[in-house]
Amino acid sequence: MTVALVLLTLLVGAWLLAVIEAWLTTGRLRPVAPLLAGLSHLGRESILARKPDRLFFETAPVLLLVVAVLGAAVLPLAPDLVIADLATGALFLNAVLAYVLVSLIMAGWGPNGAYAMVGGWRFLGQLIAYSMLIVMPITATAMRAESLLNSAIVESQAGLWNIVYQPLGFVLFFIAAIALAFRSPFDLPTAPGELAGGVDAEYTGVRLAVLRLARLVMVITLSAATTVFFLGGWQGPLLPPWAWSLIKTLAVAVSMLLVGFYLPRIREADLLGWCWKLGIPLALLNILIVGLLILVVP
Amino acid sequence: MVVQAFFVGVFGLAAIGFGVAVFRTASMVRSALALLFSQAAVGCMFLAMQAEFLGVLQIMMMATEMSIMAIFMVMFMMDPGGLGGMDMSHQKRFSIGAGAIAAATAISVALFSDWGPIVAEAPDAAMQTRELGFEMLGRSMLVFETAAITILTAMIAATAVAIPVRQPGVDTGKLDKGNGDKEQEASK
Amino acid sequence: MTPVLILALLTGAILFGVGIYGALSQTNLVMIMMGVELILAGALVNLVAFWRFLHPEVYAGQMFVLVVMTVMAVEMAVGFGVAIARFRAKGSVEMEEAGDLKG
Amino acid sequence: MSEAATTLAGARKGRPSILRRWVGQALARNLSCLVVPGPEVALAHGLDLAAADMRIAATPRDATVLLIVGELSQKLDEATAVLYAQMPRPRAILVLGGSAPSSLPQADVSADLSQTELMEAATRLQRLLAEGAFAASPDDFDSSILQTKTEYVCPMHPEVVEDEPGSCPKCGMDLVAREAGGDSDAGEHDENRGHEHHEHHHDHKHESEGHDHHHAHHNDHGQSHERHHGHHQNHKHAHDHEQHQGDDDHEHAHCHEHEDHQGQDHGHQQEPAQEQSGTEYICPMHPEVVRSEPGRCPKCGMDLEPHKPGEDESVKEDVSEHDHEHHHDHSGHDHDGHDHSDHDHDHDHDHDHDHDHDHDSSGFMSMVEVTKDLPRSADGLAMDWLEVPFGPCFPGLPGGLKLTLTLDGDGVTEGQATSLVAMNTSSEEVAVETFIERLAAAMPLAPVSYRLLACRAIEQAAGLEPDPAVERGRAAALERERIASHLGWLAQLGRQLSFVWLTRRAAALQLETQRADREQLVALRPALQSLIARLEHTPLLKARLKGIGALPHGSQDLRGTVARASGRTEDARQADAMYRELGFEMRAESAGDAWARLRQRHVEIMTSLDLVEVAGDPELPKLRAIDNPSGTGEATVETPRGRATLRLTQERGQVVSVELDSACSQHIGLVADLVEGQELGDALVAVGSLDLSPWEVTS
Repeated sequence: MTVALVLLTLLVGAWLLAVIEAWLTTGRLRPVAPLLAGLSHLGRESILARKPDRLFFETAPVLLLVVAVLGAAVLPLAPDLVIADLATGALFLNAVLAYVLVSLIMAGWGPNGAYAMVGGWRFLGQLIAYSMLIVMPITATAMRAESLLNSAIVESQAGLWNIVYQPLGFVLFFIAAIALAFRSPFDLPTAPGELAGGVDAEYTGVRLAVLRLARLVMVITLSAATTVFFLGGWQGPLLPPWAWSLIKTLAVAVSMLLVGFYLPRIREADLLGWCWKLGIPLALLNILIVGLLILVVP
Repeated sequence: MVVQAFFVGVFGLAAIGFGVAVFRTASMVRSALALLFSQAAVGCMFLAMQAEFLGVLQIMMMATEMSIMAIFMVMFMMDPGGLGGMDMSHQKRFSIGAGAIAAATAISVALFSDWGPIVAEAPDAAMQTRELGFEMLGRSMLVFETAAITILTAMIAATAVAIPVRQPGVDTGKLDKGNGDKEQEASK
Repeated sequence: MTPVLILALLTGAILFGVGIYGALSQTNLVMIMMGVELILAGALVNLVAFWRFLHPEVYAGQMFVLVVMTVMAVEMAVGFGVAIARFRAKGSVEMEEAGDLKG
Repeated sequence: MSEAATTLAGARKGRPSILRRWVGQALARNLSCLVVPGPEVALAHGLDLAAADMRIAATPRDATVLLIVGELSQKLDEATAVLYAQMPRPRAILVLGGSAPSSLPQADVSADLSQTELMEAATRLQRLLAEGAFAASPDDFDSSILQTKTEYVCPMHPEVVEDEPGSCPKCGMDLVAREAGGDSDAGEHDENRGHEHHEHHHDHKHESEGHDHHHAHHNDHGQSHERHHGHHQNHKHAHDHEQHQGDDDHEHAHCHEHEDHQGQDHGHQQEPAQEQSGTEYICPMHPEVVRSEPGRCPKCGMDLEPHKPGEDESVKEDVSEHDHEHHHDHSGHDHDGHDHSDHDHDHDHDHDHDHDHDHDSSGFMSMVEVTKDLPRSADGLAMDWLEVPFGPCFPGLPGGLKLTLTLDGDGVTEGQATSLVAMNTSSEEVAVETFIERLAAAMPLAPVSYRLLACRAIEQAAGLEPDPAVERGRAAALERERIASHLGWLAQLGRQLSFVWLTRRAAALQLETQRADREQLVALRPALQSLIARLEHTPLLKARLKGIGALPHGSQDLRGTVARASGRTEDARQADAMYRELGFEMRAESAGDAWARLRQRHVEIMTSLDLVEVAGDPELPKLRAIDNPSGTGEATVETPRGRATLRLTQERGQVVSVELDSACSQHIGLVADLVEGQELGDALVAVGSLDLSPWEVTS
């Protein structure tokens, strides 16, 4: 039951996101468009590239989808609406998200094309940039909750949401989450204008449909994670807990889309430079501040 | 207990299988990813043995580590795609012998030692994480700090070795960073 | 309970053996490092099994695992540093061609 | 005309069923177009694809509709055929204006170049897709462009190219098969091209991309997957077969040859002793230890390795002759024709080859050897370089421009640009009116400027004095086109940088500007101002463009925006009396990078708007009545991309000779300098910032 509800949430979220994305790019609001797009992908040929590493080529989209769903599995949408509230939930999320990289390397290597290959390896560089900015803000939230249980992290924000308690962490995590989901302005691995789709470039038909779905679900999962870690999760007045989770998650997801809509793609060198020279010191500062706050304010 | 034995066995087999695959595939990326899955299976064994924190940590660390391994494989191998079908090994017989002897010794020790009484129940995961934290920042503080300093030193040393002489600004060794900090942070 | 411990120890032993084989038989530095990683993985399995089935109340066991993981990371970092330096200097990380590294 | 047809030429095989009907409907309502030559050309023609419910696809893989805008040049026509072949079925062809390209199947729908026609055509196309996306027996797409010619080359001597397999007349090596189709420059880069097993060592050379040599081919949107199917056939996938049966058929012969060859090559590798004179055993560490029997090295105790005489001369001694070093390790028999007498190894020993030994020397490759000749990257590591084509229909570059970059990972080591739609000025005699129309049609990105240029040149040849009243309207039209063109460039920049907002906003403004009269243009001023203000304050954009694409010192003959952005006072309008009258004043940036070019274009948009406001309603240049239809005339116009000069001679109303000097012909030569040593993203931004129009390149 819980599993079904979480999966349904992910799918509905992905659908809404696709509608909004199409609205932003084409200026038309068409609720059925994502469904039609999915259906038309099913009807199109699935072409295999010449001499692919077929194992990787086939596995990559599925792995990405699995990763996104597994990440969502440890995030509580309501006090009892969580597939597995692991004692190491916050760490588990990190662990799962690390496999996005694995999936992209497979997708880059598998189809045997230069654009895809460059895209896949680019993401490795991107990971070097963003990964610390995912881990460190989460660490700071876990410090406040004195637990790695995601539900405990939500409950620790009962008085004050983490977005207020540690705004620096929120900003860093939000940016890193966009980079992790490789959406514009961090869409270096796909980069339509530079690599003609990069890791996506050789996928068609059903495989492309899975890949696109996985990318949307990934955004939802990361938005849900942002909600859990920084926006007080299910907490809120009047509405039932799950509704608050859903509203906050979608709001974060849409704001991620909007950031990409209004910004050009970042330079890879700038991304690495800024993350290491600015982002990581700030993240450490955030941890320090939170530590002091915990000690000073009882 | 049967369930535990089952999962330990399955993941153990997976770890061994992928481990063997590392040296049996000609494609270097496959080789690196096989190692990744082998290590991830080891992580799953930890989970099956109720060491949740360690298991998740292992699964997390290895993803990045082995992906970096993959890019280095591609860089440094003559035939990363494995199309040439060339043999990249030497002293095969000797190695097989050494491996077999090492494994046999370890196995016989495992089988013929008296391991003493077995503890049936492990502490629950939340408790473990908490206790590990106290251990790490209490009694084992020195060990923990030493590990942290070691990793920092290694990062700096590796970067220093890797960057070209008199050619600042180009840092290929940068790829090595990342693993250490993550561990320190995650283990807090 | 003993069977599970033995199972884990056997897995560790075989991983160790495979790692030894890999580290000795491969000619490429990166592949050798892979072998070493497997050896360490075998050690990790044993450590966790000992902690779990013999002394779950002593957390130094888990601490030990963390230290070994650190060693793995350090090994990677240093190994790749050396590999890059060698590749820059010689154009090769093949051990067959590393006669000058002999002591 | 396929209006009567109910199935698509590019239908997918499959019996119509209810599910397939749904899929067809879904496809029809979700049109994604690959625009040839490019979306910016469609925009310049005033086509609003979004209004027609069409999405622009970045790659052929993602497209259902091949949308061809205008006439295509011969080269682009061929490239388009390959793009079409890369599109997954069901696929449709929509041709707007112009005839269907000769190398493609007949267009499913064709229409004229206008928005209303496009809308109507889209509706027809949707109906067609909904009904005919699947057919029981679809036509096969076959074209001579996609055929692969196999030629045989010597791995050592690239100049040896034969039609038949055999051995090299120079060195006696077996020739290896290679695809020759369509590649004019294949000879230079045979390593990257289509011969997967051509020899062992070539695989090794491809460290970073080594699992395939077809990258270049494969990603060229000048390549086909149909061609690839030839290989598929040998390796895998029945399901592709059913769909491309016909394509596979014509590949048969070629494939078998290819296969045969591979087998042969492997033969060498696996049975090196075949024609071998003998084997010696050497210590890998101590080359001076050479024994005739397997055993251990007396110095270090290592196992001795079998080794065929004549193999390792390049390893230790022969540095100068590294031409062949890769071969020595493989198959001694390649060396039948070689003269090894100058090497100090004794080749005449006749030893037994010990197959039992677990290290067969045919498997051992010296990595030092392999990497020795590899180029060094900027960071000093020897890496493989890969030549990758970008274009001619690449989403981040102007359509028709083909950029060939040599990639070193994510960095560009060198590159060059060529235009596939370059204008051919060697004209036969045409009537002056026709000439004007032709010239304007040949420059889809700046038709008004070239129409004006032609009119002026012809009028000058006829000895007509400029008429201020006419010139005013013409100047306004020219400036309007400049605004539209710069907006088009902004939209293109947005596409390149995934800056969706910019793409949408700039494209919408461009469409509004194109046909606007003075009043409408003045009304657009606030919108343009806010676009510009916003862009100059967009985070990341400055960081993205600043310092990118800076021209080397002493770059000659810069023109237009590119020149003015680097502080040069180069503007043909300064010399124009009309513009002085309108109060034209040139302003220039000085930094000379992509950011300066962006700002310069902003400034020019506003300057042009001011000019139009003073000049009055734009009027499309029309040839004034000329009474003396003979003579030579020369005219210069500051087109949106820079000064263009046209010199022509006419006789009795016929244009007999033409000479065009355009800005883009000069700028395209800058590309090589701009991309060298840059990161891929930066290199593409730098090329984009030049605002090249491949049509305006004269060949």
